[in-house]
Amino acid sequence: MNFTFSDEQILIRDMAERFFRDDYGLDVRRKHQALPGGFCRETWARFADMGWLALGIPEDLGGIGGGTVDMAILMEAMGGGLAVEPFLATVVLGGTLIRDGARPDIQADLLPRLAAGELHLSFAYSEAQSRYDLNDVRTRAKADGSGFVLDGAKTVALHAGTVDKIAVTARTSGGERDDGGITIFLVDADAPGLTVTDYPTVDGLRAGDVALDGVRVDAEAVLGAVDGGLPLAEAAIDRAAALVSAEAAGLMAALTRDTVAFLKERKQFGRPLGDFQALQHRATEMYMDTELTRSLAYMAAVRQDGDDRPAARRAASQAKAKAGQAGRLIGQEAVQLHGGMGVTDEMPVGHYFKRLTLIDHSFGDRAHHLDRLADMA
Amino acid sequence: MNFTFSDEQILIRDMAERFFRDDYGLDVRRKHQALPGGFCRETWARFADMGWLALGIPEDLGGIGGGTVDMAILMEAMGGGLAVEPFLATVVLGGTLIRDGARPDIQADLLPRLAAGELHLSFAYSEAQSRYDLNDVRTRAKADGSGFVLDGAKTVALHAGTVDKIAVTARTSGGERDDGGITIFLVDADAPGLTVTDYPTVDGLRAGDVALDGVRVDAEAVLGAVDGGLPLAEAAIDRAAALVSAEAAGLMAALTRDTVAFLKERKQFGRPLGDFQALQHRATEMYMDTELTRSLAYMAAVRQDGDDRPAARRAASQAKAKAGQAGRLIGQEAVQLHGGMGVTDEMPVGHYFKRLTLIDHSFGDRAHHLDRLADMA
Amino acid sequence: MDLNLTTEEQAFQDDVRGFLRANIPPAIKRKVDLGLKLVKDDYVVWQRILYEQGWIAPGWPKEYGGPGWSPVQRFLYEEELAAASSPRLITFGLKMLGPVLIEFGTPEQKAHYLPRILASEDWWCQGFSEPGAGSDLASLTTRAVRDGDHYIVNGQKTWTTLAQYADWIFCLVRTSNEGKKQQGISFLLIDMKTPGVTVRPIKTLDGGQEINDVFLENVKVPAENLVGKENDGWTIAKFLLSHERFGIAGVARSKKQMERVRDIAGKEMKRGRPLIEDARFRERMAEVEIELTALEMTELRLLSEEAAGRKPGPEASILKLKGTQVQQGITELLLEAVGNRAHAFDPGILEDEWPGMGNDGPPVPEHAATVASHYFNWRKASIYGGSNEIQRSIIAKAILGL
Amino acid sequence: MDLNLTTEEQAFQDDVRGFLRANIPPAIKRKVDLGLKLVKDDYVVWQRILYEQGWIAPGWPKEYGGPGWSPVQRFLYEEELAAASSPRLITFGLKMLGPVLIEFGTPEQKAHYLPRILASEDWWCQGFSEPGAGSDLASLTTRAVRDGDHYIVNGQKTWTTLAQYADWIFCLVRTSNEGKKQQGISFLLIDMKTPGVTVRPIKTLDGGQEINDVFLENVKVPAENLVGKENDGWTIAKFLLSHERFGIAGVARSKKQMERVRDIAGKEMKRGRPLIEDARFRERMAEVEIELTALEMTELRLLSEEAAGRKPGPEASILKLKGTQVQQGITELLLEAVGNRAHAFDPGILEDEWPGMGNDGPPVPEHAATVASHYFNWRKASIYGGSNEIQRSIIAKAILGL
Repeated sequence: MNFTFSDEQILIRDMAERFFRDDYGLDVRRKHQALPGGFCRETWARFADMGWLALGIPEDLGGIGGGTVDMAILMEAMGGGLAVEPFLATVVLGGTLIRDGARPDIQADLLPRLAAGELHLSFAYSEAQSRYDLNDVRTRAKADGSGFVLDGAKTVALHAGTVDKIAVTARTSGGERDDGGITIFLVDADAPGLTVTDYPTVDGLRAGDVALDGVRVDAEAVLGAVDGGLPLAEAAIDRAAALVSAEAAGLMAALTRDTVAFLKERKQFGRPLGDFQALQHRATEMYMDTELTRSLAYMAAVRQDGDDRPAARRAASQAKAKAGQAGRLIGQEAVQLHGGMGVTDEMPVGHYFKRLTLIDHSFGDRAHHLDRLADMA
Repeated sequence: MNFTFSDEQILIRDMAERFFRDDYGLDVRRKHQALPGGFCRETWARFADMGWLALGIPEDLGGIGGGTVDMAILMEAMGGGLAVEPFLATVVLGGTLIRDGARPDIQADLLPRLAAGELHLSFAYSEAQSRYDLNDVRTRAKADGSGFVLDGAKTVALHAGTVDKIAVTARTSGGERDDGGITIFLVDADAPGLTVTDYPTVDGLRAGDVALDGVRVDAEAVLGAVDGGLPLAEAAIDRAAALVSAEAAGLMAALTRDTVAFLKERKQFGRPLGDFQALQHRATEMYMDTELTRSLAYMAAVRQDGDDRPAARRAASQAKAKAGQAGRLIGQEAVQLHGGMGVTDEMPVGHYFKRLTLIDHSFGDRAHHLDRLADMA
Repeated sequence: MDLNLTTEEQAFQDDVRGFLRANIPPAIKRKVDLGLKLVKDDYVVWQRILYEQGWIAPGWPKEYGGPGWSPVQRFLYEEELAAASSPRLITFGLKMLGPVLIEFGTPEQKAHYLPRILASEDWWCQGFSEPGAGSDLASLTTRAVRDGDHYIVNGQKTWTTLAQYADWIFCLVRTSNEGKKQQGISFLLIDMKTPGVTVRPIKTLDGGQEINDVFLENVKVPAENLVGKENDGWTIAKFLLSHERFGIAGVARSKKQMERVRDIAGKEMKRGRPLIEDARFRERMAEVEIELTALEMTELRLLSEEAAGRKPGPEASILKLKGTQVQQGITELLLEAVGNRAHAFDPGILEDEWPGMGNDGPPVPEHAATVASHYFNWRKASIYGGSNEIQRSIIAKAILGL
Repeated sequence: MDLNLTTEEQAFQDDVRGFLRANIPPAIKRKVDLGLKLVKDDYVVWQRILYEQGWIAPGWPKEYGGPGWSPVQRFLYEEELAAASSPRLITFGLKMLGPVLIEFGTPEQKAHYLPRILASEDWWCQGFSEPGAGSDLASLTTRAVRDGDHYIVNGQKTWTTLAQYADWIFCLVRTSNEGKKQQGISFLLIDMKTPGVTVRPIKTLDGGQEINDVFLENVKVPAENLVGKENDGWTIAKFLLSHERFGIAGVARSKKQMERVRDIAGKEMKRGRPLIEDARFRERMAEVEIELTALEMTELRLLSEEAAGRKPGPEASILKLKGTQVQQGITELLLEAVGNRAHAFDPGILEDEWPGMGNDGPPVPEHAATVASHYFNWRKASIYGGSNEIQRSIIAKAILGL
């Protein structure tokens, strides 16, 4: 048992922090948001050069190995850096599904391209009525010869408007909320009958709603087993939940740092705000909840790579529920303690706050994960 | 619509506050606790003299009229005064059941004696498995000739060890948790087969567990209708919930007052504690939650006397749920802000804290009333 | 103590309800219901309707154009305004400057400005906050120097709500540096069209744009625009900030917003059932409703005491503080209710232009479209108008004596 | 980063678990499980068993009698102690004075006191707090005046835990009034049998009696009982208060208490089903468990850093603060779980004398009997040993630089 980073992990962390400190920032971010697709393809190529897109992909498939903890380190830095690039959609969700569910020949085809920054992926699993439940699937896939025909509608698929392939959950058997009978299909984004309505999200990223109108796919589009898609989807979403919790910890640390700096600098009634004990104690709560969230995020990351699925599920839900509660507290407090400056678009605080808030609405909010923990207990 | 006290009500308030300020106090309370039965019969006689026991009883039945608001005013003062006398058991619970459920001739017999301080009552409705649900009744009453025979066990009936009569809920038909089929019987405390195990409660009052082993009662022991006891019990408990919320508001006001006084007086690091902004703001939260609880308690009291039962039920649950949340906050903060002095038996703060805490465990805790509100919504 | 309406109160309520519901323009109602952006014309059109009816300034004495209502009537009117989906009435003239002029203005100032406020002919904004001053209002540095029968004003005001629509601004300015910093402040009325007045919008984190910087550069203001005495502005500012308790808690609007929560929770699903049936969501609704009801009853207690002759005290701080907490609690319920549909957003949404209306943009249901933006925007409620920290300190000092 | 135990760690855990469970006296285990009062003999008997095994002082260097364990081993040992229902080991000698003497003591002091602490021959208590000083420790006024080869001590200590059992007390005393108040403090060891030492119990709100006033009246203390240099006691006090991070969060015990919550919630009923099946109670359990797990992982992170050579820093304050919040959160769960059975109480309950044991008293089930008392008593956790307010200020200052 140990809880320290390896030398390699410290290297990843330092490099990522340096990148976001020196080569990113609010102005760069605004520029990237305004580009077609809402992110910068040159920056994406740099991500590939730095090996970030190859993290978690086995070396024999063009990756550089490493596990979920390595990715968490990167995500934490991306949180602090307010990155808008689609790492979560392509590498975390897409990469995990292909690693866990694709045939070896398809892995050998796709993963090196993903690592090289040449393949973009999205995962379309939620529907208008599903809320955060992965088993609540109305989209249907009917067997048709050796392939399938997909009909349905998916909501809020990250970056779906700019990807090459979209993983889609569809019902191949069973009723709307059955655990069995769900299959994941990897569909070309330009497949006839597939339409993406692309839009900006309130935290500065992009997402899309996906309409499937008689979309034909081959049998080899199936990820994992037919009717057996749910565990695959769940593992990918749990991993994403752990990793956005790390991103959230990075956001919280940035908010706490900026708030403390603001309190030190800003004077009121002739004294720095930081002299007021009530504000000191509130900054302290922000700091502590950041540390607690970070601890759970890394625990959840470690657990995702272990053999114990219930432990992995529980850890993901604990981390995500904590990120939801702490994120709300820290985001609200940061804005409040910044006073009028906290509600402007000008300073980073508002942007951290928005991303942190929307993380609670990704991969299950606090209420969802508390439900899930209560069900598991 | 108006929300002020009448002149008579202001009189009741002033008299009660004066009594507890001048003639009661922690030492008096300790003495009363140590008396047989845990309260002072001379003081009870004074309560009768002051007309307190006649509140809420119609004038033609030996009372002085008045409504639930008048009783709430008294209960708020009793909260601040830390009274151990059994007003809640006899006047609120017993008095309400008899007013609402007894035959006119029995009312005419009992109520004047109650008002004169000569009759003590208790209400035994909870059972080991019932938690706070009034319909969860295992105690059985079998018809036997013109009367009934009662068998079962009741828990935590306030002051049951020192009363003349005990109202008991028992099942005359239906299953354990059915709403119908519950009947309330007014049983003599010395009835053969009835045993009370009397004990002190952690907040300094007394309660008893009641064992019923083949206890025979006449048909005239029935309060309300056979099988129709639940609405009667519910109205009495809702009224009690509203009134202990007023008592809680009195306790909260006392805790806030004492804490503010302590903060002003006590010096640390060369300044009064009250100079520390973090502590000021916490005292402010205590003050505000006291006011909000008081507002809901009086609203609930007003509603108990109206015709709209759902509104009365909702108001009682809102007040009681608020009293639970605010009581926990204010009790804990008062102890914490008193520092080491807060955990001694010496100062009033610990005694207020204990009574306030136990109020949350009387007539439904916060969780129970939130459940109930969620069910009603 | 009686929570029932008298027959007269009931008749008044019916009367007000009938008029408001019949006369609110549907396009305005729609914007309010969906949380869309209102433009100047929306406010003015509606305020003129209320003006014609004589109901625009319920807090003003009858002699100045108020309707002469009792506190209960005013309470009922606030309820009905919110229930009818009325926009917030713009407070700067009606609830701030109006009462100030009635208390401190010269006969000429009253005669000139008050009728124009009532008729929504002048749009006022408030020039109190300055960059760097934050909650420490009295440390303001905008300077007014007397020059013959004018003042020459230089400085900057900020967080000025809806200044882009304003014809006039009432300002706190420094006219002296002697004595305590509160002592050298004056209260001045400035025409926004005066040369040297510049408005620069401040973009806010929700994508909206309703606050502004106002720059004042050698602005020449006639001396008769001074309200009260020179260097006596702090007294006026305190009056202005504590005078109006009615509606400060926002109870009526919060009740209306709770209806919106219920409506949305009836449309959104959880585990195959409408969210409104989820026990835990209902519990969270109940928690907010408890606070809201407690706040309402507390407001009624205070109003009753006031009606009985007690002077308004620092308890207004409770209403402001708890009021904003409840409002923000409701924005959290709304946000939770829409689940992951909270993501979709385009600033065009607020302008009533998105696919639901036949344009491009996120395919998000109408009821979810503005919820996240509203949550972000409403963080301001606990910061502006005396932050909640300031309110806590007022309570600690003025009520608890700490 | 690896949360799995190595083969060696696993073997160590099995070894410790086996020994502790086999050797804990059942009567003591029973008292711990039910939250009953432990008397001196209970502690001493059990501590001697651990002493014989060589496990009584896992934090001490091997040369002074420690077992020489790694941080992971110490972590596992704490877990197993709690899981085996071990009483808290009395910290005053083992975790406070012991490390102080090892760091600051003379060879004679070490040789005399350390073996007696290990063998539980001396029971120590802590004389830091004074009436009137509260969290402002350095303002203490108990005075020690040098008189030949003795000090004459006068003053009063308070909140002295278990002083009624103590043979010795280590005290902070004032030996000088010059300079800053922190500078004139010395660290003195006083035999409780010395004439002039009086112990007066303080009754606490839970009905218990484990804290005391200690009066010191012309107490004659040999000069060789001074630890470190005269007027250098504040350095020692700071060392003592921040040295020990292990177990300060109480994670192992809190995990054991969560088992108790589960056990009780399995016995208590709600709406006709065991409470443990109630979704909302489970949710509240999950919330506390999230905090507990987060705390455990944070402790592990800090221990790992320490094992990797980093010096202990102010992060210990997080462990203390969050640790007590979690502990208090668990007492609230326990209290909620027992419903209205929380009422029944008689001080005799704590002494293991109630009807369940064949005596008179409340007919309350064993599992519910001490829960309310425990809730009340445990409010002290956030007050003693540096209140949570002090911990917050330490974090604000030492970590955030505010």
